[in-house]
Amino acid sequence: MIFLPTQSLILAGVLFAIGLATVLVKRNLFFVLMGVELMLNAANLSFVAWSRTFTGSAGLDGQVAPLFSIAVAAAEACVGLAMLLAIFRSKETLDTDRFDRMKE
Amino acid sequence: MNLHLVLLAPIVASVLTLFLSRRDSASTLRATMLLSLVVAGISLVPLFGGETTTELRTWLRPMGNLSIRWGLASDGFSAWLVALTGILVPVSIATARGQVGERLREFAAAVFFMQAGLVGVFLSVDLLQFYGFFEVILLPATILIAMFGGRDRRRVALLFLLFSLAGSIPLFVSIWWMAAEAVRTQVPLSLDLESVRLFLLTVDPQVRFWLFAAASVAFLVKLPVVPLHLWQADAYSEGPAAGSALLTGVMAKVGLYGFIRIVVPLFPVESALHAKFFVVLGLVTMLSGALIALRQREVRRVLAFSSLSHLGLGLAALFTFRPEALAGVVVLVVAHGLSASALFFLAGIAEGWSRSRHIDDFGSLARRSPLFAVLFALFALASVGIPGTAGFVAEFLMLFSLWKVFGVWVALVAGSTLVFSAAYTLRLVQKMLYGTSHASEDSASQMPALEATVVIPLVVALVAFGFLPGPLLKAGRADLLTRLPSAQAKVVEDASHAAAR
Amino acid sequence: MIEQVYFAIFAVVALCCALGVLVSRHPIQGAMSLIGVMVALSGIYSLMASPFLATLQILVYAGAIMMLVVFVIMVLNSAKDSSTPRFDLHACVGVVPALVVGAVICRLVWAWHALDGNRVQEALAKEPAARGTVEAISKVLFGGRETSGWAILFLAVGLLLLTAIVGAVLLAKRRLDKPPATPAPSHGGHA
Amino acid sequence: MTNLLWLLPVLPAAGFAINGLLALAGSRRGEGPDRGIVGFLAVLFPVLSFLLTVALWWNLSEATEMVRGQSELLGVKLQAPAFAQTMGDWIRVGDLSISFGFRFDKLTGIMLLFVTGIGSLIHLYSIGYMANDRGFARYMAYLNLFLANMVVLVLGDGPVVTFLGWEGVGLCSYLLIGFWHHDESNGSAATKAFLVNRVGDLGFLVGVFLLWQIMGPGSSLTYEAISAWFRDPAHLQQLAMPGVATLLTLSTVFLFVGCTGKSAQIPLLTWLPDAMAGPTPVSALIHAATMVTSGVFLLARMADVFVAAPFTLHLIAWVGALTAAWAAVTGLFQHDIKKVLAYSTVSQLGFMFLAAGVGAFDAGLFHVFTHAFFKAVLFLGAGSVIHALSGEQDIRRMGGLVRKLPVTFAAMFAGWYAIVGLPLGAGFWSKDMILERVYVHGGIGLYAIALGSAVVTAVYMTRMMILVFWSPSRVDHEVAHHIHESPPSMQIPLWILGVGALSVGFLWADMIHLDWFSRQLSDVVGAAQASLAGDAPGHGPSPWLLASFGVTAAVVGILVAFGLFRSGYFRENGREPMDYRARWWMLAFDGLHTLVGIWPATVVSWVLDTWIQPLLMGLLRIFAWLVEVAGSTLRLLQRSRLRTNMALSVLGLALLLLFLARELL
Repeated sequence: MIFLPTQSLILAGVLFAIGLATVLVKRNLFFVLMGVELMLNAANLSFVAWSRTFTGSAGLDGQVAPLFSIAVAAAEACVGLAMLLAIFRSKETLDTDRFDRMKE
Repeated sequence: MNLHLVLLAPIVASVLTLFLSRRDSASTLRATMLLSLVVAGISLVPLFGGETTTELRTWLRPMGNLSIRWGLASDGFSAWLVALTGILVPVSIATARGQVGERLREFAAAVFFMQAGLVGVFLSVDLLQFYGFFEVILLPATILIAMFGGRDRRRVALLFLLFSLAGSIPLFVSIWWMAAEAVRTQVPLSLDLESVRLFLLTVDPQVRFWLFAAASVAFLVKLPVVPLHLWQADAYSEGPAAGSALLTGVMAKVGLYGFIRIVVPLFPVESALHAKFFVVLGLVTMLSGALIALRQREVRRVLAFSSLSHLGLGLAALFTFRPEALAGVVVLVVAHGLSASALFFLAGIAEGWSRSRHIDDFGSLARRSPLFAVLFALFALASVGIPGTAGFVAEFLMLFSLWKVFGVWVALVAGSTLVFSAAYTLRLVQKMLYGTSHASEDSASQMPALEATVVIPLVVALVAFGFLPGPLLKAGRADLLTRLPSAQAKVVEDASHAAAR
Repeated sequence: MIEQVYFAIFAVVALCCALGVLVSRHPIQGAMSLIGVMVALSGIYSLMASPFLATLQILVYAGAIMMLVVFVIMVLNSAKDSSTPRFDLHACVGVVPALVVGAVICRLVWAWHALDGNRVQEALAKEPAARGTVEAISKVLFGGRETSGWAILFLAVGLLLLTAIVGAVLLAKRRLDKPPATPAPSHGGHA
Repeated sequence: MTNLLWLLPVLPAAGFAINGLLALAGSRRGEGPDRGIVGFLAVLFPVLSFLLTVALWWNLSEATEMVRGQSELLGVKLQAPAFAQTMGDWIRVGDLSISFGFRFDKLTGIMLLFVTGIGSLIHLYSIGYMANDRGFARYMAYLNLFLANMVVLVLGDGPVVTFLGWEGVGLCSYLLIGFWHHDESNGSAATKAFLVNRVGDLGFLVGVFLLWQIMGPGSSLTYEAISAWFRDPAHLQQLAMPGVATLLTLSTVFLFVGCTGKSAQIPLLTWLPDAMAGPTPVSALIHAATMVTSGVFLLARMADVFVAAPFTLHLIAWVGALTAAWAAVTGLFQHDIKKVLAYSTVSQLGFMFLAAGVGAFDAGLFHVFTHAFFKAVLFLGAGSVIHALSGEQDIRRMGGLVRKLPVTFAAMFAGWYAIVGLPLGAGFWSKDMILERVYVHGGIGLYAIALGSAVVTAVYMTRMMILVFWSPSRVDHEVAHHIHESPPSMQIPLWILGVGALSVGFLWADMIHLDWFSRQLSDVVGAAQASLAGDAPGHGPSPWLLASFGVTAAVVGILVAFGLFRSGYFRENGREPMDYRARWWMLAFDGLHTLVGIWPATVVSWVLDTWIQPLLMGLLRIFAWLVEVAGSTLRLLQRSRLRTNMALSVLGLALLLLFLARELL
């Protein structure tokens, strides 16, 4: 019998892989950002899943960590979107394949 | 006096220089000269301190029993080199003013930075520390060439950088290997020279040979010797003359210093076994440098190959392991440091007058600027080794030791430098100072007072050491290998006997 | 047993929505799918005794962050991806590492499970893990135990958010002074 | 008094310093510094040096007389006294210990007397000769520097100190030959002189090393120690060992190579004729009277060493004889008045070496001494002629000057009289002394060559006198108007030296039992000569007979010269610069140098510079090209696509993960 944390961890792994694939495959910067969010979510899930494997209140740390992760994700989304806006303003596109110069 | 002050002074000077005004070049010159003179004064101090060391402190324990230390030490040889560097820097800055124009500030900062690196090299007692400073020198040296050089400066700077890096990476790898080996075998090892020496005694001879080869290559490139010299002439002639003077005057000496301080003490057996190879290498370098110099058409290329030739003789003499040879090499380092760099300084000034580097384009400088001619001729003669200048003492001692160990025919081959060096130097003198004038008479060619003032002490020093080489000889004789206990000296002695047989 | 069923439902929804993010063409579709993933994960959190986190997931993630994303997508409506193919040769290069990473993670998890899973499950049967209520989590965060490290981190995150806001304002405001300015390096960090 | 030795070189050196600074300071003005002051200082310091030498000589003679009296009283031979002064350590390291010291004994004294004496006169002469030159002060400074170095050479108490002066005089010679440096050929002549000298100097240095090896490590390198070592009977056995004997031969041969460089002997003699590019007083002082004789001085200084190496002595004798003959014959073909005198100098130097080679060091030195007078006067007279003719040096465009330049003629006549060896002139005594010794110790072959050379000497010297003074005038009309006798500052030295050329021979007129000169030297070289004379046959025919041969040779030479002139053989009207029939003969040694030295060096240099250097550079380029190719191949991976780059780095990360977790998987 496979218990819930293991299942969740495997789900987290798959989600992480899909998020990674999104980052690596998609050409639109929005999708890249969303891929990052997906990977963060997968990580949160694995935190929570691991927290379930500890007896007593020892596992609660694993539930605190996602709190911070979410907060940081919020900050990241905030700045990331602002940068995305700035990039779009200067380049008129969000296609990563067109970003072939580091400095322009 | 704390040696850290000696090391810190040029760094502080370098930083301070960057705060100087860019627009007011006169005040920049005054300030940098003042700074460099103060730094020079500080760097003379170790000469009078005898043998001084700071406490060895372990500052890093990266893993296991490995400890990396920090410590400065100065004995006669180091002190002379530090002093030489200190003396040449003001001259460099003074003569650079006509060559780098408004960027004197940046030039001076780079020169001070380089001085700091050189002082660090000469005072280090930890191998990794030494290596760090050794690499630090590359940065300002490359900047000097790439920023202030001639038309082809980028390529030459890259060439110089790549050659030097290619030379020093094996040294780094061998340091790394020693550290890794110490960690693997759980032998406590600190990387100061004495500990490394003891550690190397336990290393498998075959591996030790490769470590020896790697360390040698680093210094052979700096020196340089014949197949590895391709960067030299370009770097010396494309770089700013005032910078090239430092490259040949002090940086090239790091090569000899490295052999004396690192290679021979750490690998006495290998050094003795392969002494003949190095002697042949040195002599080949000496001869081919001299012969190539005979055909060069640019002033500073002649001077570059002349340096190659002189230092080649130094390398050959060093590998006789005679006390006379060590003393001779010390004198050579100082004498050549003074005379060769002064020639570069003067060549830079003359190039500024004629706006050309070609030796046929000067003509009759003796008539146009007698003071310049006298100074140039004096330094040329000093580099030829006329008795009464320090160069003679060096050549005498080196020839003597080569003769003593390898016999009269090798001494004759080595002595041919007497003739060849005179040949190319006099050719240079004749082409530059004598003959009919090609340039217009009225072109600016008065030796400026500041430049003359800073160069003259170098002549005085050369003549003084020619008659009273005692202090230099003492540096070569007594405490050159003090960081090696007496047993070490004995090993070298035995090895030299073995090599002689 | 009922847990397993719920889990299966949530997992399938999460996976489908995640794949939806991957294959969708318009960012708005992707954003919607992502919200789906988050909601499904929120369900899984509550299955795993973390009601506080589940709530937060809905409120902050699905509510606030994704709202922001959707808002920006709306602003830049022209940023449609439709002109480009869904997958091309270079996309394949991207899929491979993702597959490898996913496989490695799953394999590691499985290895752990094979090694330790049963023992942990038995231990949990005797003494179950604590429930992540608001009260319990607050105790961990701000409680008197040796957990005070979290409190400092909490403050730091506050600072981070502030910085991020300032940075975002700075980045967005550029247009007012210099129209085609390059993006300045961000002050805030990535998560 | 004895601790004033250091003043001897320092005085002229001070003159150099002051005049040099004056020259530099005045160089901005066209005229240069005041000639009066410069000239006064330039002469003052050598004269002071000369006076000091005289005083020292006086003291030394007194001391010697005292010691001699004592040794007669005690019946034992006491060491001859010498003044020595050690300034301190110079090079002291390892086995080497070389101190910086001076030593003043009879040999040094005689050398110094004429070096500073004739030197002072030539300084004085130069004031007039160089009066109109722009570089007057510079010239005087160089001349003073030369004198200082020459004094160091002579005064040094060991080979290494001597070497200091040895190279120093070479340097001054270089500077003065190239004095008029706007003409590039002068510069080339100077460079040639310096380089040829340096070849010799290398020999000198190696010879000293080998000598030191023979004497054993730790021995001090002073002449006193060297002489003592070689005189010590205890070392005779050691010297007889084959290895040591070879070493000694090698050492002395190398030392002799040093002498050939400085004294222009075969094969290193080509530079001296070229050195005539310098101002004429320089030729008189450096290239006739003093510097070029330092080789002979060195042989005498190390006489004890050389007599232990019979092979080297033979070599020296033959080299000297052949040089004397070759240069004398070459002198016949010269048209430049200074070149005639230059080859004459080489020839006379050959005589000196011949003397030294047969073990007659004192006779050789005596010839050095007399030669200094008569050759100096000849050169100064030639300078006076050149001065009068506004720079003309070609004897084909002279003639008939005997009336116009009576003083110069008188002086040069004295010099000519002395050099051809007519009775009672200085050369008569010294050359006959050499011929006699050669006959006794050297054998008939050397004697024949020497006698032949003496005949040829008389021929070319008489030829020169005829063409310059006695023949009808061929001077250009333009020039003829300006002919004038020299100023007093030039005439005084001519008078003094002319008288000297006729009279100094009486210092050692063996036949009339005047032997002051040989008595002075017996303390220094007497022992060496005595040891050598032991294995030579005793006395030959009477000296009167041999002297009559010498005089006959001179008379024959003079008559032949007049006869040839009558028959028009001298081609005094010819215009070709050099007699083409003699060209190969004259250029033989230049060709040898080219073949042995210059040509190989040039070829190797060419190969290195145009082939090896580019080859190495090419190898580097190939390597760089390989790196470039590899780099641009790899760069394809990095190109442009953000996601590909990211994918690759993540892949790397994944592989790292795989590697780290390999045990778990």
